[in-house]
Amino acid sequence: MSKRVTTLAAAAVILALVVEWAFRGASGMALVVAVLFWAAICQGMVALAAAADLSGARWFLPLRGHLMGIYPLLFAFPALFLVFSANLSVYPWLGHPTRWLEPNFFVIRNVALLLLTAVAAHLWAGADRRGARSAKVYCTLYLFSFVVTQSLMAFDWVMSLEAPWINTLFGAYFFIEALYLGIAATALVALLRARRDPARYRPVLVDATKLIFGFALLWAGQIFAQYLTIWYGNIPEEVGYVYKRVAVQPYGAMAVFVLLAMFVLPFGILVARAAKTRPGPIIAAAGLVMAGYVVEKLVFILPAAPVHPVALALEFVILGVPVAGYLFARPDVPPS
Amino acid sequence: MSLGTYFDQLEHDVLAAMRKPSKLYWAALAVSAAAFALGLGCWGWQIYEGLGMAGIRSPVGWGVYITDFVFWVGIAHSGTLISAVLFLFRAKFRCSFNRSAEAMTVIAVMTAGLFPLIHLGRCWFFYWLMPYPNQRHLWVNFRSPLIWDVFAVSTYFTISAVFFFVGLIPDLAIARRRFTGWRHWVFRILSLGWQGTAEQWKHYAWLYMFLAAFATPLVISVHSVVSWDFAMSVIPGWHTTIFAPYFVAGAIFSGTAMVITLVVPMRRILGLDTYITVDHFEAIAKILLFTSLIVSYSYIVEFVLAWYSGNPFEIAHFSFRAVGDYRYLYWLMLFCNGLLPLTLFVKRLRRNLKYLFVLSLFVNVGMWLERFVIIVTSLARDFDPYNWGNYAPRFGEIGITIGSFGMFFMLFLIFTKMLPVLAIAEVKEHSS
Amino acid sequence: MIREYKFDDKAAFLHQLEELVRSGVHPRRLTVTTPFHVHEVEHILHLRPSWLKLFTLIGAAAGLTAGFAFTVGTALDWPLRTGGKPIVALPTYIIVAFELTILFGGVISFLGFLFLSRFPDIPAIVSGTECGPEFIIREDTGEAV
Amino acid sequence: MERRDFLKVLGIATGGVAASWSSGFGQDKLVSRVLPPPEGHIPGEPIHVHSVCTECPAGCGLTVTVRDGLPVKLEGNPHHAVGGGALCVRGQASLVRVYHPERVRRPLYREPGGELKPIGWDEAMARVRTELAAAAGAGRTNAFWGGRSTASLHRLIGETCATLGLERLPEFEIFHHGALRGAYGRLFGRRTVPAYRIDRADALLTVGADIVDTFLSPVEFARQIAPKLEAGWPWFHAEPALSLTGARAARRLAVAPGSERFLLAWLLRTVPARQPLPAGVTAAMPSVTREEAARQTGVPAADLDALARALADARQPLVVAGGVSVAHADGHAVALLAGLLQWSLGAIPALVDFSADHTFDAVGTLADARQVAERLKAKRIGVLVMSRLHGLEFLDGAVEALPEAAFSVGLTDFLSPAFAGCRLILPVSHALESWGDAEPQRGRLGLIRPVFRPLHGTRSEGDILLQLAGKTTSFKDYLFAAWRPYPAAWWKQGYVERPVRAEAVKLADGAAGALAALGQAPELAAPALVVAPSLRTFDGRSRVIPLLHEIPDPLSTVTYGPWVNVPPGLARSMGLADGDELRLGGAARPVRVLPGLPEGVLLAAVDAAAGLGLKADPATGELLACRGGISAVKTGRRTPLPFLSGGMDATHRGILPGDEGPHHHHEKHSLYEPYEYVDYRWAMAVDLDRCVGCSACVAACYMENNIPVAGPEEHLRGREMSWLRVQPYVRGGEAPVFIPVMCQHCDAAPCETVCPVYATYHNEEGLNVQVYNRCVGTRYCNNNCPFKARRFNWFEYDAPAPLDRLKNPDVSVRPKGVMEKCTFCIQRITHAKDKAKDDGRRKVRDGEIVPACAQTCPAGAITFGNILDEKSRVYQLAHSGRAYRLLEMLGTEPAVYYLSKKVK
Repeated sequence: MSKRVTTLAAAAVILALVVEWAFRGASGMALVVAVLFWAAICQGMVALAAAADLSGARWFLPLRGHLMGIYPLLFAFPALFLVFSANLSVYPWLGHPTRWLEPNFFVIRNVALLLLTAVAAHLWAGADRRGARSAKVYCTLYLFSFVVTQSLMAFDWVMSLEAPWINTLFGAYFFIEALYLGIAATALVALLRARRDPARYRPVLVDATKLIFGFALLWAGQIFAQYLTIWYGNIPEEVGYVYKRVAVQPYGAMAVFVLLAMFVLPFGILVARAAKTRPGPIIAAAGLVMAGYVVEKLVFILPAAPVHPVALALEFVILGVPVAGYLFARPDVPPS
Repeated sequence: MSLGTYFDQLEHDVLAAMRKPSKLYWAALAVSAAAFALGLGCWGWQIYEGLGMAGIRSPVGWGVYITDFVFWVGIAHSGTLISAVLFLFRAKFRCSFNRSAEAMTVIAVMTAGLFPLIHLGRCWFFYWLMPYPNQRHLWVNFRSPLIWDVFAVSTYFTISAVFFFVGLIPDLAIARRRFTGWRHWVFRILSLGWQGTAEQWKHYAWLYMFLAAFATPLVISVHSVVSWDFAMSVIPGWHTTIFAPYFVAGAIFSGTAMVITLVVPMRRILGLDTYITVDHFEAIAKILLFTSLIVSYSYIVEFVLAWYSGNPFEIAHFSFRAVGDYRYLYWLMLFCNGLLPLTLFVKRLRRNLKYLFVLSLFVNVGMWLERFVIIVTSLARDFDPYNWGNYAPRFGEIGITIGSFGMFFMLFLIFTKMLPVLAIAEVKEHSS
Repeated sequence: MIREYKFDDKAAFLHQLEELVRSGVHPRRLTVTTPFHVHEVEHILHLRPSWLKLFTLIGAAAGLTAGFAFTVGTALDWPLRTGGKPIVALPTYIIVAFELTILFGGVISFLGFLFLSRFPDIPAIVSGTECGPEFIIREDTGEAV
Repeated sequence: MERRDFLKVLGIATGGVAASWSSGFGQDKLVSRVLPPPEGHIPGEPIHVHSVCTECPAGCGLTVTVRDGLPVKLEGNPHHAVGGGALCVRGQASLVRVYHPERVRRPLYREPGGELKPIGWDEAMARVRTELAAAAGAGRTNAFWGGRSTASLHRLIGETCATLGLERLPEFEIFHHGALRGAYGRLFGRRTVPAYRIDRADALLTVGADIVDTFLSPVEFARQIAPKLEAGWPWFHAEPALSLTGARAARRLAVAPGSERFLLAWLLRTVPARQPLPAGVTAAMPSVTREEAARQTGVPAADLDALARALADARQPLVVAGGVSVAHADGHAVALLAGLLQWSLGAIPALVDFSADHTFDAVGTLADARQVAERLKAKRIGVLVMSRLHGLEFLDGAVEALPEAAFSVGLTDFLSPAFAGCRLILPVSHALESWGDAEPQRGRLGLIRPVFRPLHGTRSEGDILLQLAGKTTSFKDYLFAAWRPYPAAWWKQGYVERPVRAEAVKLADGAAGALAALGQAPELAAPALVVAPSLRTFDGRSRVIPLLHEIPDPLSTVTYGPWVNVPPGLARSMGLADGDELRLGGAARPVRVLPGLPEGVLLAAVDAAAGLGLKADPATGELLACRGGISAVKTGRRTPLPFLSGGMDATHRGILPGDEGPHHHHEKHSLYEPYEYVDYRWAMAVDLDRCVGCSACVAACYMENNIPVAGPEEHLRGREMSWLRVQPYVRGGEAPVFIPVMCQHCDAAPCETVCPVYATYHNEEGLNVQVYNRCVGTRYCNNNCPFKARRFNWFEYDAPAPLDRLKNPDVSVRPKGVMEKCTFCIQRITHAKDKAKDDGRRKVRDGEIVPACAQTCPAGAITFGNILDEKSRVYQLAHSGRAYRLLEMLGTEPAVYYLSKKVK
């Protein structure tokens, strides 16, 4: 199983390399968007499993093993970021680097952190398979590295496009979104499984959808906290960032879509009790959340840096295939 | 032991806590009442003389009073967390804490609610903050975070009070049965004639679920609003987006610590060891650790981004926190909230009640300091150097702060003798 | 006449209850009191889900509308500029509306609960009927004594 | 019926009733409230009365605003040549003196060794006469010793002395310009202080003469240099310490204490003479090389060259020496050389005018004062009648000698140190309570007329003298007789100019001799102590006015003294922090570390100098205000010293001119719609190129807006109440920059939104208004104000009677617990709008509204107006290249524009 995943991952990296080479830098931030999305899903799911373990949540057990199993894909992301690092020129600060925003350090720290998450996940999975007591330690380690990595993705990959603008919530916002996506994906997986083995997976499904519901609220709260603070303070430096993404089209429209896709619609769809088990609503909700995530990242990035649509599409698929392949392929359920 | 006898034992043990108080109890009550009186005295004095009796000044217009306000609101939060959030997450250990935690919430909100009044220059006009129709069409300014506070805190008080009472009803019915004399009558009326029929339980379950579902976003919104009192400003150190989640985590952190502070001795004094077990404390300790980590994360992010931004105001401000006139408080705060809780990674310490109790005291101190540092240092060093100035609390402020603790403990002590401190019905449910 | 069954044990109680229902006793003729909430009872007696959620829904909706109506209304009643912000500053009004949603939702749910389960139950308070720690099933056999 | 109508009817009814009381108890009182007085003046409307300020020798013209019989505000008399409508900080605050609770209210008499006890006027007068007789009998000399007097009073004193057989002692002024007068006497035979026509000069070198602080006529000087400052002119100021003048000058030359002679001597040799100097003089002139001048003064040679060039190239260069530079052991030489330089530069008589000189004729020197002291000690003086002896206590051993008189009579309004020991105190009315005239400079006559009856049982000095002399006429009659020839303008404008005879000035033959007589320049070893006249109390005479202690000294921002300024280097080496005590000679003083103060120099205001042993220069009789080699020892004690500045380094914070602060490069965005203003958007422009930091605006603001005086304890707690502050900033080694900061009335004001009760909001004319009645006192607004321009009423601040009667009725008094701040003088705005309405104009004219701060500013640095009107001055200034706003990067859109050449 994990061997197959590994090969898929390796293939993805090579293909991405090919694409980037083909576009010779014209692809802009395309790879970053793709990586942000798929990394959010993979890391998010593993993080979910880890969190469930630590809090001793029993409801999650049926899917736990399957979600953990995706960890080999995490090794792809450091490689992919290395591939991207050829286009660092998209970052405006490259002209006048500071102590923190300095190309080499920038690449090194991000690759290192992505690697650390992968390694942590690997160690955890290993210890878990052996049933070693060190599993809890690695599990915690993974969660730490997950939080730090996602925060850095926020601060380094995206926020630094608008340096010296700062938004302290950005990091937390990113890893919460990652969990959000992880849950959405989990819900889909659970749905698939529930088809075959309702008794085992239905409860997971219900809880997953409940979590989507909860995270929709949480997400809204976070986005509101950021918007309100900036809107109220009205400090030109900060407002400029929001202004370019809300008052300027098409980003304004996209922003509205994000709000609908990641909060309003999932919330509305899943508010009804019955909807929490029906395939239609769940697929809709999860799908919206994922779409919303991608569009949101584009809203963040496009006003500051280019993203080549074709490159984005290609790389999106390239990375998507292994993930989807793993998650929805005929499951030989690992014992858990 | 058959379930019946167990129930009997349980009821007896819990209600035994409400029997004749010990000398120790009376002593504790007397001390806290005295402290409360001191606070009232100081307040009266301040109203008579003017707010100048406090140490606040320009630029530091808010000091210990707002610190206390945020602190007590924060304390309130874990109550809701433990009773509502953990209820939704079906965490069984909740039932040994939720009653005292909810009582703590209600009392803490009452205490907190006083401080916005105390810190007003003309507190006799406090009702101007309430929107009420008047012939001059004078309404309140809903754009002001302080008005959000009014709504958030009063909503929070109402909902927690209702939640508290609803949770009590079945236990009141038990107390009704087991007590005689005036208490019997009190409980008879308070329990609304509860019978525990299937119908009643059905509605009851739904209500409890809804209240929990409301309380959860409420608890988050309340402390977000409190954090926005600061984040809405333009002052470096206040105006930052992370404040809402940061304060919510901090609130739950401090509240959980306060639960430990209260329940460890309560368990001992009222002899409830069999029902509030070490496992339960370990679970709470985990929450403490978790929230501590979030708080530390915020500390780090704030600091690093200030440096990253290259904004001289931000940099100057945060270096002032670290090496300026208030550095000792700052580092003590970091020690209490960031470093010390890390020891909870060690299982043995998590399960050591004495240690937990001491730790919780440190965390209480640390979280009070956190608010103090945030409020005071940010105001003390803002944009224009000409306006810079340091603040130190004066007698009145200290007296009133002591008074607020007096009030809190006094009311909690009274609670422990007036109402069942454990959710008996729920303990039964989980034990069968 | 009333036939009464008392149990210390939940399982036995549930068993007896199922027996009764299966033996054709109409649920309406059974009064069940338990020391704590037992979900199974509701299934066995085929109780309809509580109407409480209706109250909750109405309350929340009322709160939301009230919140926005009130904030916007008062702002327009005497428009005063502050800090360059618009007169109708929705981002800030959302907060008030949110709080009121929860306030009304919660309080009206509580009132709904009192209403639905007929609290306060004056006769019970006056007569001082107790509810023991046991699981009790009272069957109204309908036969005259 | 409507509430309002009801009140109207009620008003008419009561009015009718009152009017119908044709006779009976208290009727006139009541009627006068109800019916307009005969001359058609409407009660409550302000009356304006002309007078002359007496807080310093300059004698600026005053216009007193009287409301309902009480003076409520002082402003400059625009018709008066001195001041010309402006007033300084002391002039503004001097109104407090009238209402001061500690004024002497009735004659006081003390038995030998007893307490002062009130007695009646007649008894007092009788006593003086008997004592005069007794002393004369005992063969002692009776004497009159007063401060500087001019015009009619001067004459009257002479006459009275004659009739009473009093010896008229030389008048006492601690700042009497003895060295200057001596030098001019030797050089030109004119022992006087000429008028310096700075306005006509196109290059200026001031040596120690702090022309915008206290020298001669600072308000007039400030008015004259302001336009030149804006244009930028070669003005060099050489001084041993640091003064506002130094901070303001185009180039400040920090010269070593006592080294001024080298600078001037070198200039005399270097700058080509425009009026030939006699060979003898040239020969006698000390020869100083460029290098020596640079070495001795410590001024870089390059700066010296620049100075010489500027003076050489100028059409009409002027040199003015004075102040602390002539008040040291070498002061005589400095004054002489300066006089010569003025001659050789051709500044005499065009720019140095001896005909319209400052009237110091009867003023003696400290040597004379010392002599008086000697005679007292020798018990040769019988009755000593004293008046206006300001700052006598600062001169070593002078006050101590007074009790030696057989009988001392003090004509005074306060029991200040010089008078505390008198046997008999005769309370003198304030200028606003009495008739008089003043002639500070020859030919410039100012009218002093009473604006209300004396508050207490006091009498004017003139009346007292006349009564002593047994005359029956009042001083008023005396004056009217003298004024008979004056033109009508005298009454209308309160000022006339008498033509003065201009006599030719020529270099006296003694000049060369005087030069030759100059010995070697005495060394002033470091550390030197410089005692300068105080901006806030001049020679200590204004110390009784609390407001002048409340308003910070602009350089150090210290409020309640006494204290000594120390340079940062010295402070570091001695380990001194603000408030640490330093023992100087006889007394210990807390220090304030003053950036910009030259190393090796300690600076103290004269009112901090009591007990520091101030001596007189035997040669010139000048005060030795600049002494070297003093012993300064750290005592180790600390005294809490109230100062208001939290820090003076504002680099890269978007506050100083030309310093845009962080992230200014971000293009401006706002998520709000900008406001639409209809008729007015009030705005203010503050010209930092003109501002001299004199703090007159601050005092004016206090007086206009009934701002309470908080006191030292509150200042130590950081609670001053001033709505307008002159904030000093120091950049590197540069001279301090002064930025007057008041509420900026921002468009996107952070303070407004956070107020829960709408107590502060933005009105339709752009004002950030504060509704005191609505305020509950959360103080959130001030927390969120980036300028911290708001003030909170921590207590109920009530002034002791009769000071509580000094209130501007147009401005409400704030209760405890509410926030307050600058309103742009909204009461004046309203008044102007009403007037426009009455005149049938739709809008107010530009310049019609003048806030108190702008009105009194000697430099005319503050402009107020409607920025919507493109023709208004404020619009022009705000859109000139020099304009910037404080903390612009915060996007609060302030309405106060600061102007500075440094911006672009």
